[in-house]
Amino acid sequence: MVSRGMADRAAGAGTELDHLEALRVMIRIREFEEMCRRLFARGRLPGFVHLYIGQEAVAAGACLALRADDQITSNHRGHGHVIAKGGDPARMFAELLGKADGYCGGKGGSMHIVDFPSGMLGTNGIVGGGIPIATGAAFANQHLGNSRVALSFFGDGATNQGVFFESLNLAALWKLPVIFLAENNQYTEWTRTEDLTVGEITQRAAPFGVPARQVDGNDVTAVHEAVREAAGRARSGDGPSLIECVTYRWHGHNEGEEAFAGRYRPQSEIEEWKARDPIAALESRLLDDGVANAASLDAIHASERGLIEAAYEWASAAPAAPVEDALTDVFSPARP
Amino acid sequence: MVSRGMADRAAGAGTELDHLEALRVMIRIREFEEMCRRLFARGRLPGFVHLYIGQEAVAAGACLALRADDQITSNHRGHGHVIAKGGDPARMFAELLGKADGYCGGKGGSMHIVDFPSGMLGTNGIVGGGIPIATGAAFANQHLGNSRVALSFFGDGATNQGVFFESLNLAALWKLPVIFLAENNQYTEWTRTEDLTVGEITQRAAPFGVPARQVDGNDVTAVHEAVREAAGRARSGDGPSLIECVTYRWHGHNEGEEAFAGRYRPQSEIEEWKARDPIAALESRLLDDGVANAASLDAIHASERGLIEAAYEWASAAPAAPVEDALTDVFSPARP
Amino acid sequence: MGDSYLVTAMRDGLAEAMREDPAVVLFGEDADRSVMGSTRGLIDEFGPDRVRNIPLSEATIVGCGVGAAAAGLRPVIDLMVSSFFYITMDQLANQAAKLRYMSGGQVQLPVVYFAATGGAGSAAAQHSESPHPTFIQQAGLKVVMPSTPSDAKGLMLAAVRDPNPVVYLQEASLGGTRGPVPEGPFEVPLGKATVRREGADVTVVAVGRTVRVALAVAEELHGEGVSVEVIDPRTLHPWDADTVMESVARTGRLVVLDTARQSCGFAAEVIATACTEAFGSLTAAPVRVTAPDVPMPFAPQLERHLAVDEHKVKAAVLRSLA
Amino acid sequence: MGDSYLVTAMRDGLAEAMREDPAVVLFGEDADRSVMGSTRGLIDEFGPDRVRNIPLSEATIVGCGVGAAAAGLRPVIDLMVSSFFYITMDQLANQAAKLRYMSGGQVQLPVVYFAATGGAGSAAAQHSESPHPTFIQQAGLKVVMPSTPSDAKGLMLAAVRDPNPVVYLQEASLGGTRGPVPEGPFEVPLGKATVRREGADVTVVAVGRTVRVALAVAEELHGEGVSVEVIDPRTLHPWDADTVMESVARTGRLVVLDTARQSCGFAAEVIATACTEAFGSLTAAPVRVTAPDVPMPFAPQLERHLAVDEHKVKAAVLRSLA
Ligand SMILES: Cc1ncc(C[n+]2csc(CCOP(=O)(O)OP(=O)(O)O)c2C)c(N)n1
Ligand SMILES: Cc1ncc(C[n+]2csc(CCOP(=O)(O)OP(=O)(O)O)c2C)c(N)n1
Ligand SMILES: [Mg+2]
Ligand SMILES: [Mg+2]
Repeated sequence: MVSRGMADRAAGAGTELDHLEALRVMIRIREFEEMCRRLFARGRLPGFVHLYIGQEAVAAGACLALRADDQITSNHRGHGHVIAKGGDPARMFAELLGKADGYCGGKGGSMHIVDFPSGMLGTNGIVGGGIPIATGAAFANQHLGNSRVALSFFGDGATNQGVFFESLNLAALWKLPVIFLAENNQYTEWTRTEDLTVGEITQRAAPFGVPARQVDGNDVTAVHEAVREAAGRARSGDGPSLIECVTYRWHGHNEGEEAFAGRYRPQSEIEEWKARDPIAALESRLLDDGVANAASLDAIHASERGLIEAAYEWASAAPAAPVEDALTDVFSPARP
Repeated sequence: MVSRGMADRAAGAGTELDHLEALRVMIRIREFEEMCRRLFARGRLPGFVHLYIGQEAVAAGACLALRADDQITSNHRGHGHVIAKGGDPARMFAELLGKADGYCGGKGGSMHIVDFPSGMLGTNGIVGGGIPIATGAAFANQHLGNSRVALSFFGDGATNQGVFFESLNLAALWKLPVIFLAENNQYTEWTRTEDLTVGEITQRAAPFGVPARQVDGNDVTAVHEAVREAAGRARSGDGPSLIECVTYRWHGHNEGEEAFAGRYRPQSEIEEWKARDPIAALESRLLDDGVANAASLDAIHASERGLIEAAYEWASAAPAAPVEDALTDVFSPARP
Repeated sequence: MGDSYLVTAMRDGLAEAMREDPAVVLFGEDADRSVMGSTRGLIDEFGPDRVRNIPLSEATIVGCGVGAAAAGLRPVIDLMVSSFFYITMDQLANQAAKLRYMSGGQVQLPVVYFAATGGAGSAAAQHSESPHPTFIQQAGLKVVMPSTPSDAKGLMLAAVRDPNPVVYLQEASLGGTRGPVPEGPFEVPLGKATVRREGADVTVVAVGRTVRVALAVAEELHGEGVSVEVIDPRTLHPWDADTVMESVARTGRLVVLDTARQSCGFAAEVIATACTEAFGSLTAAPVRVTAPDVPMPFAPQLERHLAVDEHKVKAAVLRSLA
Repeated sequence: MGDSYLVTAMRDGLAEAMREDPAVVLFGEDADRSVMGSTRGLIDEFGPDRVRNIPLSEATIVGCGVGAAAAGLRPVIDLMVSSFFYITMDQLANQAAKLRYMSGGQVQLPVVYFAATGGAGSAAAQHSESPHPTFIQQAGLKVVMPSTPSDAKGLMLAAVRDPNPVVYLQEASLGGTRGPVPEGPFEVPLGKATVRREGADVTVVAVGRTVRVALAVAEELHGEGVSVEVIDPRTLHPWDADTVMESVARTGRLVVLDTARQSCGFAAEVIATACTEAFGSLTAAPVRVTAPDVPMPFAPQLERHLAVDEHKVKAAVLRSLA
């Protein structure tokens, strides 16, 4: 493997956000997704591809507030979560290309990336599907007394699935160390969230007495702060939290939708949100604060671009998953 | 049939409660359930039997606030709902005894009584199962512009099922003419509700902006008032309501549980609630108000007891459902 | 008779149904713009009152279909991808499939649930189910799976007109298939198989996209002197056993192709029926070609490896003839 | 070796599992007092931290089992009645059954889901499902159904020790069956059938409560000079086809009894396997006796009418011998 995961650096969880580290993660996600975009356009990526561009501050802010051994579950728009939790872009590309060295040996693909060692229990093709799984992981953490926290990433659309409410009740009842993180990108596929989802998402935690906060999902510091607080609460036995991160996806719901979807979002809205690019915002803050200069920022961009390109090259040259592998891994033969 | 349903009298929906009528309905339910209790104890009732004794004011108050053509869905503890909506006790007994003239020809039993003409779309063996069905009926009512209202009866336990929240969201989104009526009898089977269910049930409507009220479920006037208000709101296009009726079941979760359940409720609690008998409470009010006297109350009791006894006699003498019937009614052959 | 894509023909069948009965209403996620194409444009003709975008609350929506059907509408519900049926399984199996029976026939439930089904284009394990055996097991659901554009239209109209819950499964990989489709309303009757190709030596029963595989193999084997009969049941429950048994009585040989996993799949049902009811007709062991008992993998080469393809089907037919 | 009720033996198997591994935790509605009896008393030995009463949120609970297993526990989840599995079907079929495969084998999921199953005592359509074929179809779930108290204990321990999701179905009507059960921990291996009675003329494969029916008929036919072999697969997926095929190779005749509805049921699978893999061994048409394709009715006489009983089984065995 040419690139390494970032699991180690997350040892700093619970402390102040390292903004340069956050920037690096966000740029890495952006570069990964841009590569996916190009690959999809050239017909190189099979299956569904849901890009995370525009939402990078959420994954980065949240995962940098977690420990390396904390767990996350994610959804169909999960590349950013995998990377932010410490996933290796090379093995991710390998997975998306159906290679043997992909995270799941080519069996999972974009919607089912699992990186067990980094605590990434799975992106998920079923909207809302990961929420109970994170809740169960949190139960295990509590029961084992290992002080780990589980965090579930899901979209605004998932907040209409019954399991979201059921999990809130259960987590509140048992004070489970779980963080429910809703990324409200204001659309559920091609429909505006308010046309499907009544009221404020944060309000949905109120019946269960679960603390809820809405934050600017394009402000990595705000996300980090909210998750850090929630993780602290979880670790000290005070139970679950709900965090709503308001953000926007720049791309379509999935790549290639343009041919069918029509214009379901005003161009002006897209432009407005592009002007609030979370990466550019963080960079200008770092420049203002004197933490970075143009050259150092360029260096980060260049190094992340290089890393992603090398990751892709490696994955692209890797051997395809052998077809017989399609029949393995249904059951584990081992005794636990 | 020896007894008639009460569908016609519901023509008075939307007006003041006829307290004598309410008393009659409550006593009818009580007598029906007492007969079931005796029959079960004598081994005459097959299957599961969940008695409604103690909760009569809820069914009576709610259904007397509805029109004959309004629909209800119910749950496993549904005898009272069927009777209050106008069901015929004779055909109910026939169903519980597996007779051909039972409501469902012996195919349904206690947990699946349907009385389509009186708007009773089904008791239900799946906790929470009837909630989306009522929501869908409400959609039909709205779409057809027939000014009907659908009401779903369910227990406190059902408020932990995902479909409850999903239905609240959908009904609020589309302003459906539906009433969600939670009967909080403080137990989910053998476990206290507060050990499973976080917070107040009425709070669960808040995220969706659905008006919610908690009322004394043993006060038939209070229940009637709340449902009348909710039905009015539904009919005038203002959407759904949630009503929580706090009440208590005198009997076990199901008949025959004593052998297994152990003492999961303090005897003092049971006594306390028996002292708040909704029938006795209504009677003493009627006496106080001079609306009834001892003789007129006795007459109601006697007539309802007679009606239930005759209903049972009729059902008991009726022919058993022929065994070949087990194979019919899977599909409708007709074109709608 | 114009040419049409299968998914468009299905949409046209739905449009005919909505035209002829105002009680037909359509629910679906993005039903207005239609991710899969099967409802595209309907909102323009029928308006937002009858074409409803729904929240991601599929279990509740399926239950709403039951309640709305009981209360006088004929709802049609787009669940998009058949894998998503699982989330609705209680409302589908315990309520929709059973309510009429439990009521002793009091209630009629004209409701259609449809979705794209089957593996197609590396959609991976959670978007590639072929769950029709699970629906067949429920007894109270009719289950249809068209393999041609014309059947897609005619079965849709028949499904909406039917007074019972119908699960309509549209093979995702066939959505873009083109073929002739009659204009105007017409029905393909539920419960009736069709013989796609007549033959004398072996009966091949094929569902969904395997019909094309069967036809290709039949054509190839024709050149090798083997005469293959291809039957497309179209309705998988209740299915047309008569047509199949009549064919097996002539050919003595049976090969069944199914997109579902093998264990307790539809191929098992067809073979068990033939062997219990027409054992004497069989002159050779029946053969099944199905998906193996594994979830669907993502990578194209893995997905392809599991598919019912011409190679496997030809081998199966030859085995039945050996 | 003491005598025990089946449901008590099952509970004892669970107790053994909890004793040997503190990672085993139990979730269930009223798990403390236990409506069905299968967890009764466990809270006294293992305490409320390991024996958890759960809210009526079955879908979430099944998903919690996945997450907790992935994170190091070995959860055992009591779903009480197998009809209630439908409400959890997405978490069961799309998550539990597929996560290991989708992860390329990274994740191990030792989790057991159990419930009482089958028609018993007029519980009616929504409490009487025999949904094992639906679980078998999922490929990633092991499915067991004991028919004796001893197997109930040994299969439970094997299920909890297994590193995969196991659906453990306890026939409701057999809960009160008594029989000898060895003391202490012991396993009945998953995937292994047992020959309950040896015979030479016909092989009867019987699951769950139909095993007793088969044995009664075998005894009766013994008096009539017919030698019936009775096989109890015990594990329905992956099932022990070898033992069945070996028997059929000797007897040439196969009768399969299943509590599930006929279409796409387990009987279909056994017969399809026998006919495709061992056609040459069969000297007569195989026969299946199953529930018909209808929901379970309430009335005792209707329920009885649909049951796999001695009368039907004897007729089936005689038919296979005709
Ligand atoms: C249960 C289920 N229903 C429907 C879908 C199809 N689907 C995939 S993503 C999506 C929208 C999800 O919206 P949201 O949760 O807001 O996430 P976003 O795509 O906006 O990131 C839908 C409907 C699905 N995958 N699973
Ligand atoms: C989905 C489902 N889970 C579990 C059960 C078993 N069960 C039947 S009634 C019941 C408790 C219901 O409690 P509540 O809703 O408060 O109604 P109550 O019995 O108190 O009237 C349970 C767990 C069921 N029937 N359906
Ligand atoms: Mg969104
Ligand atoms: Mg209750």
